[in-house]
Amino acid sequence: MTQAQIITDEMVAEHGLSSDEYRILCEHLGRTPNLNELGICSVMWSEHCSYKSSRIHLSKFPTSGERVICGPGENAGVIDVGDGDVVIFKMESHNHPSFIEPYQGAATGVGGIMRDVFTMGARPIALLNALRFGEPDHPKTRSLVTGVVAGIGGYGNCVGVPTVGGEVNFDPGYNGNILVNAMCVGLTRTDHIFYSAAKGVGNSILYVGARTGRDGIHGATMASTEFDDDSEAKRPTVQVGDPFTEKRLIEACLELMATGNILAIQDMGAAGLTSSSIEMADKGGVGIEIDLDRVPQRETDMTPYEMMLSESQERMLIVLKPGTETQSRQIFTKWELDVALIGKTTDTGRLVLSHKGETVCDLPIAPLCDLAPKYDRPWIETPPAPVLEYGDLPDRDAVSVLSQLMSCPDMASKRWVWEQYDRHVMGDTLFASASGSDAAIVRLHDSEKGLAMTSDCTPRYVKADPFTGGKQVVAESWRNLIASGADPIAITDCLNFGNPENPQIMGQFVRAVEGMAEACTALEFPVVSGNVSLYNETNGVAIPPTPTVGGVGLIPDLAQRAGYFGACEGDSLYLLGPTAGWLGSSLYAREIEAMRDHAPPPVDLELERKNGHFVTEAIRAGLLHAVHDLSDGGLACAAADLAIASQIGISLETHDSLPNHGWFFGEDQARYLVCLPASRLEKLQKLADKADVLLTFVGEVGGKDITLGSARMNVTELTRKWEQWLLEYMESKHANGS
Amino acid sequence: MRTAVIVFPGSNCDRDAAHALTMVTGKQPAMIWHRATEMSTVDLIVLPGGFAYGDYLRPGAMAARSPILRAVRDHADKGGLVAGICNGFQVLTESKMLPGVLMRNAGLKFICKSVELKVARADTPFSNKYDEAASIQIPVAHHDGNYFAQADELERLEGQGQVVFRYCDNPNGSLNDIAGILNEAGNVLGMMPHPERAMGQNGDQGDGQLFFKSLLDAVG
Amino acid sequence: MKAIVHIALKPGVLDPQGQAITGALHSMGFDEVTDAQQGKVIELDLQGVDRVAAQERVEAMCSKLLANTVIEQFSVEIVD
Amino acid sequence: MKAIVHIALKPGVLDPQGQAITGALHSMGFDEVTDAQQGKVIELDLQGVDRVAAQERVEAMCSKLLANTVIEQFSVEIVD
Ligand SMILES: Nc1ncnc2c1ncn2[C@@H]1O[C@H](COP(=O)(O)OP(=O)(O)O)[C@@H](O)[C@H]1O
Ligand SMILES: [Mg+2]
Repeated sequence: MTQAQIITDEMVAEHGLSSDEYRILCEHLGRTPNLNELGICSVMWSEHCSYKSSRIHLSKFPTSGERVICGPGENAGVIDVGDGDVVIFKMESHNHPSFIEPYQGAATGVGGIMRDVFTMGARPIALLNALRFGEPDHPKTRSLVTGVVAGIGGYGNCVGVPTVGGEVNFDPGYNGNILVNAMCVGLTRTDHIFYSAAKGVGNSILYVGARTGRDGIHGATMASTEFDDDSEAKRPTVQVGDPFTEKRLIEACLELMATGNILAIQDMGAAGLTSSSIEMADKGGVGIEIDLDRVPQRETDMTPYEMMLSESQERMLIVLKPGTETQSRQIFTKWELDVALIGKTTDTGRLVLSHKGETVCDLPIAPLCDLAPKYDRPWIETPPAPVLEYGDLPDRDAVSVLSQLMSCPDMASKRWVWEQYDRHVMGDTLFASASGSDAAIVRLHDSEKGLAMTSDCTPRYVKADPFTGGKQVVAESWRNLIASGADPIAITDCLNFGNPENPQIMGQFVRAVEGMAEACTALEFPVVSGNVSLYNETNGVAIPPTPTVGGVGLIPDLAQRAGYFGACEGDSLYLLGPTAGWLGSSLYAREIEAMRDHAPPPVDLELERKNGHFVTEAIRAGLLHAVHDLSDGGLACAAADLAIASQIGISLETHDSLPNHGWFFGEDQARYLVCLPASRLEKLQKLADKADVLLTFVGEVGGKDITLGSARMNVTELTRKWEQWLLEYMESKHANGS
Repeated sequence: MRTAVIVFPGSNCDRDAAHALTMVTGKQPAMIWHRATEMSTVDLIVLPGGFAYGDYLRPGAMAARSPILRAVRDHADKGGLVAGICNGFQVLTESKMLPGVLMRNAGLKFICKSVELKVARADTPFSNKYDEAASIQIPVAHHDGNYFAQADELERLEGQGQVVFRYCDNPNGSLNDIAGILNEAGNVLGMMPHPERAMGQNGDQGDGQLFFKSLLDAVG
Repeated sequence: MKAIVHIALKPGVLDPQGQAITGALHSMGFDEVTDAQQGKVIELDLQGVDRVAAQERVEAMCSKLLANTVIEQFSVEIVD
Repeated sequence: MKAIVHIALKPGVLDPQGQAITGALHSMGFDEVTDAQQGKVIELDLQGVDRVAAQERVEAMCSKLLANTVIEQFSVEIVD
């Protein structure tokens, strides 16, 4: 072993370990670590890798189901979509890096999540991204949007995976910490799933992909601490993505997978070589020996510490079947990628690293994983939010409210964003961002089956009431899949919160997870993968709690896909589900009355189920021209979406007992707007009676205007306003010098 | 019709092109790796879309220096058909098999959308199934599709009727709204829009099918 | 007056373009090239400022817009 | 040995990047900028060639790969 460096208290603190954690570590080791070992242990025990604050709560999620092949614990979740096909997907955050360097931060986020998916044997077939920025007037917002969107497009477009969906929101709560959550969905066959557990003793470990540089050293610890005004100093740790290498890495890995040479494979994500080697060894119950001199290096004089902690992108680690080394190497050489045999599996259960003839690290693997700290952090319940009585709100002209809501930052068209994403490469995209559907739809290649995908979160609900908000996030995801004609199967998630050491924040986390878990159970919509991003806080100000959900569903026959672009002259509009006129924490309350943090709409999961199943039945019976779930902005905004997507007029009637704001803009849950020709009404009503759901006639399709009661507005004009906001905002000159 | 698709490291519409060719010809194209120095005789070579070499340096620049390009050139010199789509168009201008260059889009951003094209020539092997002056809907997806040629070159191009497709609403700043051009001999075409993404399978009008059917017809 | 701004990646930052260029040159037989880095030059035409002010103003332009100081470094040269 | 290659658009070729830079600088209040052009610099590390050969070889690299002579012009400088 290298001579023992003296590890000082400062060094321990710099590595983000508490003195208790350090003491426990030394006990497990039976000695003090050297600096390399301290670095390795500290990243393994960082929040990012160990999930120390969240693990005990994540176990509340239901994670199994009829179609679940692999739940959380692997690089991504795996579900069965029939006929021997499986879908592998996950969502991940790249919040901190994207705030520091938006282009590269977002780009490497996309790259990282794709590796999690193709590591398991799937060819990535779709990308989504959920973006949350500060308020439009904040001096940094415009350049952050520009950089993040360019980075997502720059990476995904080059690799050639369509970016088919996502969300973009603006809120002052993200002024100091933006959120960039990327999701990747891949496809493979049941007998072509690869796992990360290293197997056997004496098997070769192959390093492939880009060379290792000094980038991102301590990225994992950085993602586990708050920002402060010194964050500028942490800047050089941001990594640069190379999508061209990623593209070759995908092709080369898939080619190697087809040979049957692979025993285990794992991407190098956060904490690079450290976490990939340790996790592979731990899962397989083996040890690992690495000769660091053989690691392909981009820079000279790299130390063991730097090599182990580097977060250089586009790298993978593979355990090979004995005797396949030469053939395996050739595949990577053909794709002009770096490749090296860097070590072997052993029976010692230890991670042993050598460098220039010396052993520079010799650690037992199990304690780094299984014995990592697990905290049941103190938390307090968010105080109940007051209920907003709609009687307290003034009456306003419904049409001008509608126009205001449809052109507000959260609702306005995101064309400026998604036109920069290649949505159609691979040739199987049916519905992407622009298509007027609640979920993106991609064909399972050469079949008549389709995958529906969506990403959702309504942070204003979660903030006001984490438990109800958590349920709502899952319910909305499920509803969006239903409204596209899919059978919802499972979700991935990305739990973005502030500092878990603050009991209020921890309370948001715990209750949101519990709400999500309850909804997942009730809707049979298990969690198969996910990610936690904590410490999204700047100078003590935390982001609104934002548990993003990525939902995936299957459309058994693409002829039965659904959307909200097909409304025809003379169609009738029906509202499915009861309306109480709930305005608390609604878009209306926030945008029109500047009122926040009232109790969000209650979520009745039994009603969700019943209404959703009815919609599926109606779609599959071929009864509907258009269907849309109700969410932000309620009935009127859903109708406006339909009118814009179909480019046709719609008139909605007023309600005889509810006031206009509650009726048109209330955000009661479990509701859908359905559109059909009069000739099919009888059939629909019969189905509704049988299913015991509430169907209410609300209006008609036709003409050129959108009409709410007696007020009206031209659909072309509304479309223009909806299209204009983001374009104008982004094109308006760099007024703030950013 | 025998066809081949060239695969560069970074090509990402190679499978899409192969799929479209298989749909129309009933036969799978040969997929040819860029390092190959020769290939068996085919009727049509497709240079697919994507980001060969990551579009680093200039789009198409490094791919144009790939070993296979010699075989592509030989094929073209003998009168064989070559279609470069998107990145393939960039490879063809970079290898000087077509005149001009494709510069960064005027708006400096990547653009992905369906655009309306005017068929300027319906008497070429690539467009004989379209009606003269027809308007067709084909998607574009590129960062560098802004066609530029020096004035004399452009004049020659127009004078000899080498422009096959023009944008109706120019998305990228291309001179004379140029979306696709032919070489002088009329057997090599480059175009930025992606006909293989408009095969009528995904709820689109299928206007790209006629592009491939034209080629099938031309080969006979 | 003219200002010439050179912008290059900071040392140690991954330069995929440079790597790809090296690879391409090798495959074309230019084996003498051991490494390549790609940077930018921006030439600015300036009016109504003196040399000293120009230097200062252009440096401000660099750190605010022209260079991405997270991964790039720049140098400014004033010529006339 | 090192070679520094400067690549710029030929005069008369429209430079959308340069225009965008000018526009952005103006909107930030840098009104003294009347025009901007963006070009590339490629630095090559060379081994086993002398100055004269280097100049010639790098010029060949430029015309064969590094510059697109339809719209770009280049200059080569050999240092140390
Ligand atoms: N919020 C969550 N919900 C469900 N599973 C989660 C969640 N967060 C993390 N996981 C699971 O924990 C494992 C480790 O996650 P992560 O460290 O993000 O993986 P990676 O190292 O591949 O990036 C994965 O299997 C992931 O799916
Ligand atoms: Mg992983």
